[in-house]
Amino acid sequence: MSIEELTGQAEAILFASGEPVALDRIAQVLGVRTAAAEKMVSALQDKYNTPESGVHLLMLGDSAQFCTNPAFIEPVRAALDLKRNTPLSQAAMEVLAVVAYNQPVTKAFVEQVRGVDCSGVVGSLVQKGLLEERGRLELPGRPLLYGTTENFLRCFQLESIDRLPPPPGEGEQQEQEEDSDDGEDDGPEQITLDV
Amino acid sequence: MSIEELTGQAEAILFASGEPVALDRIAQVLGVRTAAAEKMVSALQDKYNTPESGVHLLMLGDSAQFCTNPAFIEPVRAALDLKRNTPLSQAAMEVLAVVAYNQPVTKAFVEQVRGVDCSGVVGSLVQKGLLEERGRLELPGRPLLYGTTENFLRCFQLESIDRLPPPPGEGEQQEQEEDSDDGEDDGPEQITLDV
Amino acid sequence: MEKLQYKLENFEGPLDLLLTLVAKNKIDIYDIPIAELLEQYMEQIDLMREADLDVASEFLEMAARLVYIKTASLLPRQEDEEDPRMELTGLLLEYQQCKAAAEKLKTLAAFNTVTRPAEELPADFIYKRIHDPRELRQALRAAWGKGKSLMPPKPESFSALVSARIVSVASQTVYVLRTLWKRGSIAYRALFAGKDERSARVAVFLALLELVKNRRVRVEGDGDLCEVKLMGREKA
Repeated sequence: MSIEELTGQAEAILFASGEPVALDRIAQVLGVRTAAAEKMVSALQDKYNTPESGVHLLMLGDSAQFCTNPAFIEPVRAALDLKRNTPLSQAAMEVLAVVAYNQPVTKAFVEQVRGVDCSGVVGSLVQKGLLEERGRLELPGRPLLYGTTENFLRCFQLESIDRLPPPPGEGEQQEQEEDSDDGEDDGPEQITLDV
Repeated sequence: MSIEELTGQAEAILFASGEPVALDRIAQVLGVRTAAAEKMVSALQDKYNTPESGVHLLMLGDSAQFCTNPAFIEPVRAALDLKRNTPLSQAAMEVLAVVAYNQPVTKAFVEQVRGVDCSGVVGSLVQKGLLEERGRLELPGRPLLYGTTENFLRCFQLESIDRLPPPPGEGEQQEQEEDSDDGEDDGPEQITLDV
Repeated sequence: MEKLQYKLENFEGPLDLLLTLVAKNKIDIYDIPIAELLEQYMEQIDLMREADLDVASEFLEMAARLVYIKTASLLPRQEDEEDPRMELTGLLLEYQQCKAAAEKLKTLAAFNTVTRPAEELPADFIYKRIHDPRELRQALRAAWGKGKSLMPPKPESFSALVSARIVSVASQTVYVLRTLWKRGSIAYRALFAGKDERSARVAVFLALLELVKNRRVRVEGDGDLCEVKLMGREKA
């Protein structure tokens, strides 16, 4: 099979799935090595990720996902009658931060750090697809472990969880105080983090 | 706004909506005439509708919709796990066996043998391509008759239905515990139910 | 110390309130004046109670904890014993980091992309696994005879107990057709002549319905004039 045809198949899989698809999975289905799948996805990224393209292809951890070009969010919202995403509450942000920097973690850990019950917030973050269950801790009571999702990476414009900014406390000195930009409406550019 | 950018916005809208989007709607959201939206969609069709593309843009009446290139449906199905290939349940296996050895039979016959309602199981075996309808019995209620399919023969590695292993009960005495050699094809005799 | 104008619900929890008090009073987090902090903390809690607000249990728990730390720090300590305030310091530092991390995340939050719902493709249900044909024989053996114990008893099995004969619909179908073949048509009531048992009458009636449904016979007229005719062989 030609590389063009294989790439077309990868494109079809990514498109039809809607969800992030692991490169491994694409490779397995197409009967190629993961490196080859990686190349195909990278070729697709070159094709899609232009400023005028309506569709972009994101890498989220080891998975790829099609989504709309961030520059065109307004017409898309208008056409689909989507409400602006209600910004996350302070509590939700704090829970996300604790999980993101320490995952996988139990709810008890999050509650210990924050000093308050977090069941409701954790539940709603799971429902929003920002957190997910990651098995259980082999301790009495076998508490559930939580981690961030690929959807979290997409919403926070991270290519992978390694790209989180360094945790506060470490490397605090390089960090400039200035930026109060809320990231929300500063347009299409993907924020690139230098880590 | 440039025509490229508008086209990108139309592309984003079409992509984000899983359903067909009316050209009118696109025109309205982008603030252009319907004719212009038509042109944009037509340009997108030129871009997408090639044999190697994983995604095609279809016109359905006055609406447009992205869909997977039908040529690539198989890898897409494989990737999305749309092949329902969970092994047969014990119940399904029993229904299949009763039909195989007594075909054509009515559902009522199978139910009489097994003593439980079989509608669900029979339906799912038909869907799996293991059983098929074989006309109706000329009795009041004209119940449907069922038999096994070609696909059934393939799944059970049988050259023909005559090659079914001899039913239990008959020739049980010659039969050693496990070595029921498949060569012994004493055939297709129907089991007669004494009820 | 300065009075705070905050409301309790503005705080994410007791740690948040404590951190605010620490910041407001420029307290050295590594050397917390526990008595002062406790006093201010309780003032806030009391304000809440005056306002008739439910004070979450976490706030009260923390109050108890502060009281304990205060008491413990009044007692003489061994040299290797830890300062009871250190645990509080640890909690506050950790929560401070959590808040800072949340601030960082906020700067990244975009929510400016939309994904696509998965395409609804018809599933391929065709079964493709390969089995040993002998599995069928085993399954048949398993299925066999299950029915005898589980199915409701057939009417025939009661025949010895029940005097009434069960008349099958099939037999009456034959009766109706045979009668009509001979005569072409018959008065509806005449069809039931000689059918004395209820079971027989019901069977004739059901047979008639079945035949009408299958367009083998037609029923015309009503009352005493009602007639049953064989279809496709009508007499004028």
